[in-house]
Amino acid sequence: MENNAKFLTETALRISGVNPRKCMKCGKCSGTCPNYDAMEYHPHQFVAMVEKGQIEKLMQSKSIYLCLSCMACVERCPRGVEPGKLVEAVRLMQIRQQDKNHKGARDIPEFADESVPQQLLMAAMRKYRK
Amino acid sequence: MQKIGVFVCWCGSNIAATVDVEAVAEAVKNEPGVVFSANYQYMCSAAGQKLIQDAIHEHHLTGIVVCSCSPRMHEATFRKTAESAGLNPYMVEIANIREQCSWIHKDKEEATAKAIVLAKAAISKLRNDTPLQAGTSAVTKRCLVIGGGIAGIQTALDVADAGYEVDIVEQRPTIGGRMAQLDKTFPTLDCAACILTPKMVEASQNEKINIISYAKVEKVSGFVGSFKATIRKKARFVDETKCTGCSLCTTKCPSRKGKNEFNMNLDNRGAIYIPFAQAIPNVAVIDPEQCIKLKTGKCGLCEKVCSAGAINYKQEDELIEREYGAIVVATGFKPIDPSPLNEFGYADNADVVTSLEFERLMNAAGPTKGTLLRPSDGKHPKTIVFIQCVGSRCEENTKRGKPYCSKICCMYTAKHAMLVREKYPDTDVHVFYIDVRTPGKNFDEFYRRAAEQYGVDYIKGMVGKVAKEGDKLMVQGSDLINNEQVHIAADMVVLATAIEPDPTARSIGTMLTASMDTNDFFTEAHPKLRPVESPTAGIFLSGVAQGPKDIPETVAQAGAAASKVIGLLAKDHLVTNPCVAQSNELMCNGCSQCEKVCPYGAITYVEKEVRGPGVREVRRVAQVNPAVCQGCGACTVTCPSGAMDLKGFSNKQILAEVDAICRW
Amino acid sequence: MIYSYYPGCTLKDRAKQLDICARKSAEALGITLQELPNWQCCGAVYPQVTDEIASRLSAVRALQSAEGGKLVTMCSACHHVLKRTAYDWNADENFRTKAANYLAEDGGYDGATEVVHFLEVLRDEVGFDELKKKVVNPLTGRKIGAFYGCMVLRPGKVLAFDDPENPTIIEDFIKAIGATPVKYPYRNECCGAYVALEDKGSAEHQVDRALNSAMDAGCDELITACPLCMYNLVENATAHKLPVKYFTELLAEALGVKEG
Amino acid sequence: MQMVNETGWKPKIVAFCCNWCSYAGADLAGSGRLSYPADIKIIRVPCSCRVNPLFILRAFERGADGVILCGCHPGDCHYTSGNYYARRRMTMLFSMLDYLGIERGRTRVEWVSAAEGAKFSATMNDFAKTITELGENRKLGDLRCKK
Repeated sequence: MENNAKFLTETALRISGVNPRKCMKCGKCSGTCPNYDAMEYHPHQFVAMVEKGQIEKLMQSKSIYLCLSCMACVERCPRGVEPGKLVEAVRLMQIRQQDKNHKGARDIPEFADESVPQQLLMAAMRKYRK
Repeated sequence: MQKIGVFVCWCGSNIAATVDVEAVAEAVKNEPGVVFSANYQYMCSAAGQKLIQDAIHEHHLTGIVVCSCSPRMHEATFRKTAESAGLNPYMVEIANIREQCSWIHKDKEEATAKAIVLAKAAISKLRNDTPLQAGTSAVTKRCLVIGGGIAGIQTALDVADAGYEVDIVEQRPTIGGRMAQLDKTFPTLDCAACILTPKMVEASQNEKINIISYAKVEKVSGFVGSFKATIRKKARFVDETKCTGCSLCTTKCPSRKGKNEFNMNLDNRGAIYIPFAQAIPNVAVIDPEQCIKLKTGKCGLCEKVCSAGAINYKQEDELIEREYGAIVVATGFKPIDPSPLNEFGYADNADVVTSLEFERLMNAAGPTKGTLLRPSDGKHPKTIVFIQCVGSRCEENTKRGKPYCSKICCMYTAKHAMLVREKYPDTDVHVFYIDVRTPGKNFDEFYRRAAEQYGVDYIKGMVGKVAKEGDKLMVQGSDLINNEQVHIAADMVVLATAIEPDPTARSIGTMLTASMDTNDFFTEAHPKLRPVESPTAGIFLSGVAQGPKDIPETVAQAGAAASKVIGLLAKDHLVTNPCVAQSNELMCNGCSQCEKVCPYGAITYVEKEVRGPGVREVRRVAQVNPAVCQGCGACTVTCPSGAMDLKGFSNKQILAEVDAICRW
Repeated sequence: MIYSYYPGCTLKDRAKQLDICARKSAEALGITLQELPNWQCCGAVYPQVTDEIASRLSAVRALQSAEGGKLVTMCSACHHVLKRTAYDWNADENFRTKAANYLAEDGGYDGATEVVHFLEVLRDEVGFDELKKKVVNPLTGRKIGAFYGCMVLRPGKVLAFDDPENPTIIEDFIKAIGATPVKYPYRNECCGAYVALEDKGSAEHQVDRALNSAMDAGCDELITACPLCMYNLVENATAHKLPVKYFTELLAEALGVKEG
Repeated sequence: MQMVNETGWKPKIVAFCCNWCSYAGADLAGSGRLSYPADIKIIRVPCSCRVNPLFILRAFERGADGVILCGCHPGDCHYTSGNYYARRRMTMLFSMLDYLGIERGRTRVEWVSAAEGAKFSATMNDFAKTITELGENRKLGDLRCKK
């Protein structure tokens, strides 16, 4: 593994607290994911790809913004791998970089109407920018 | 004062090349107690042994030290040598100057010096040796088998075949166990009942076998060779000696609310019932929870229709006390309840069933008479999804399930899938699997046949959600090979649920002081070399009680357990290891610490009159049962008053060795 | 019974009914909800990584402000964030140390505050049997489905709210107010959450599936504890529509304290 | 091979080995000709749990420079649980010995199975090296016992 990939892998593992080696590759996370079809990389691939150091591909992918954070994969994983935490970690690693906000406050007004709850806006801000 | 002889072996050149054996013999000559020393080429040879025996006679030796190979090699040999010369066999000590000296050192001077120290340590220990007598205990020539499934039946048949009496204690009203509930067996697809019921009949007809059904072992005391068990035979309210098994009563019984356990609660039975047609004993039993007569005093229909006069509403539990030389644990298993894993929808949908329920739905004697109909509406399912590893292979210490592989599910799922496709070729069958594990004779061929010849759709992936939609079950899962999420509209979902030890196993293990693992499977004495014995002497393991197994493995283990039982019962007496713990009653303060650390339950406390210098009182003191004690010594260190000591490895002996080695 | 109360931002604005009905019902049940002074936004989402300290601080301040008593929440998201932060404080030494350093000037926090959802108060403190006795206007005959969503249930180990795969607390609540609960398989799945902002199609997919499941099982209406679920269920339903209410609205109705 | 420091001093080391695993491991080291220093002398005990802390104190009192206790691996004890007792007892004893000035390095518990001849030899070499580096033990020795 080249140095950068190694650094990224270590960061992802450290901040997520996930140990991908616990994975027995059953695919239940991807079997349970409600937003599977929208995602380019699926929960089980996050686990496998982080273990193999292919984090940059994940960081570039839209999939990190499509995880609903519903934690169904976290709850149902038979081995306690908690793939959702890994998705969150990779997403944060992406948006924490300089100028890598996925969306900013400027993008909000066009969306927000009077029915949109503050909770949603706040959540989106937390998920899309640092 | 002891008279000690020291015999230094050359072991050809194995010892003599690196250790100056003559120098060793010479150096120990003046050790206190030593009256004779010699060296010889091969001490273990007939001539060498004769040399020892002659010296014992000639010098009236009270003990011998042999400086030779490891005691694990020839201690037994030299003990026999000593014994035949009239010496107590436990007055023999070995100094290991081969494995621990000549073989690992190259410098002769250094090796010789070490050999001398080892010899002196052995001499010091021997000076503190006392003659030990191996005790004997009688063997009761009867075996108790707990559990009457295929494991218990096979063990009982094999033990009885050798001519010993066997009691099978079965908690259900009939023997047969889980195998009786199965439809077909893999990988040959022969019908389970066809191969099991003859064995059940054989067991019931064997004069040496006594089947105590609808009973449980309530108490066990004693030790290997002489256990005493109390067995509670529950009231079945039917006189076993009179009932002919005509089953008229079961058809007339007006109560129909009792769940039929034999059919995995998929249908109901009467309050008086015979679990299944081939039950052994073929005797009815009344479920007191359901019986109108027993609950309200009215009814009594069964009594009226019974021409044999076998019904007895006043029958009470019966306690049986019996002695046994050996006990076999064959308590078997049950499938786990998959309700907590409700992403599979078991708790909410009648058409999500466990594999054992599916067996009953496929069985000609089952609730649907062998026609596969789904429980909710009695329709033929056209699409069936099987999910493997439900509750198996989960992270340890979580609520998700068991950490182990249940071993049998891959094969029975292949069997189910194949049977469905054979009987109902228009039915689509999908199997979600993580791995297909088929190590067994003709197993992988069987699985491949299911996929290749029967067109069973094997999907590498796992199901994440089963949701009812209309009259379909929407199964959402991953297909890892295709890298896609699949959605299958199924009519039935079958869960290959993990198996776990029978719920009674833990209490039986405690009763027998037989160790268990964290999953409540019984632990074997050695995982490779003693796989059918419990570490507790006299307790043997048969079948799934020890770990997940299929039928052929269970039968093999049952036979192996039987051969161990026969080996034990064939003896009239057991020679006990004399190197056991012993409590000095004068020093014992009755604190019970030793009792708590003993892994064998060998220590009990008794009120006893203790007499000694200036002492004469009744006190509570520890007593070691030498037949049960295995001589580990845990108690000796735990004892705060130093009352407990281990014969053959006493405090004095070990301290003498320490002193000899550390001498300044 | 007096409890500290954390309403959260959305309840002051878009989800006013969730808050107002809760307060009225609580009063009718003899429960005093004391709103925390100067509370701040909980952060809306719980950061699932170990090195996000600052984003959990406002939650710790709320815990601190409750002074070791029981802190009642109403909104699922607030409950999720506060409950998990309270758990982290006691279970994760790294987080505790760092967060304590931030809070040093405002006085410490001893980890004693217990975060409870108002539904848990109804189940464990009031008791559904007692609640049933206080109902003056039972909602007899109404077939109501519970939409749990994710936030109150998962991860089950931390939230310890109910069985995450087979929850019954809202169904029991529905029974207590005299209506008929209807169980349906998608009641513990996701509504589409914040992704609705960027990918409306995805949220529609989740909502349609959930509503389809609920209608198939025979629900006439749904209740929820989460303003975000409410938004998605109402605004992003394309195939079917079902009336959705906050659970406190029905509670107030059953207790006869709802306006108009 | 023998451990000798600059002054020509050689350590005295006592190894307690359980009969079922470690003693058999030592035998295996022997039959594999895997050498370790002659300064180590083995005492056979049925189980590591037979080793009374007093035995170890006595060894130091009589001039030992290091004591090592070898037993079956956790979970493999011939007597089911003896090695767990030993482990707990030794943890207590070693911390007390440390308090009395006997360095931690002078005492050790190791799990060696009957199949681990190489491990036995490596362990003994390493332990002897540690003791040689630590030098002569002067604590707890009973001077009256000195020749």
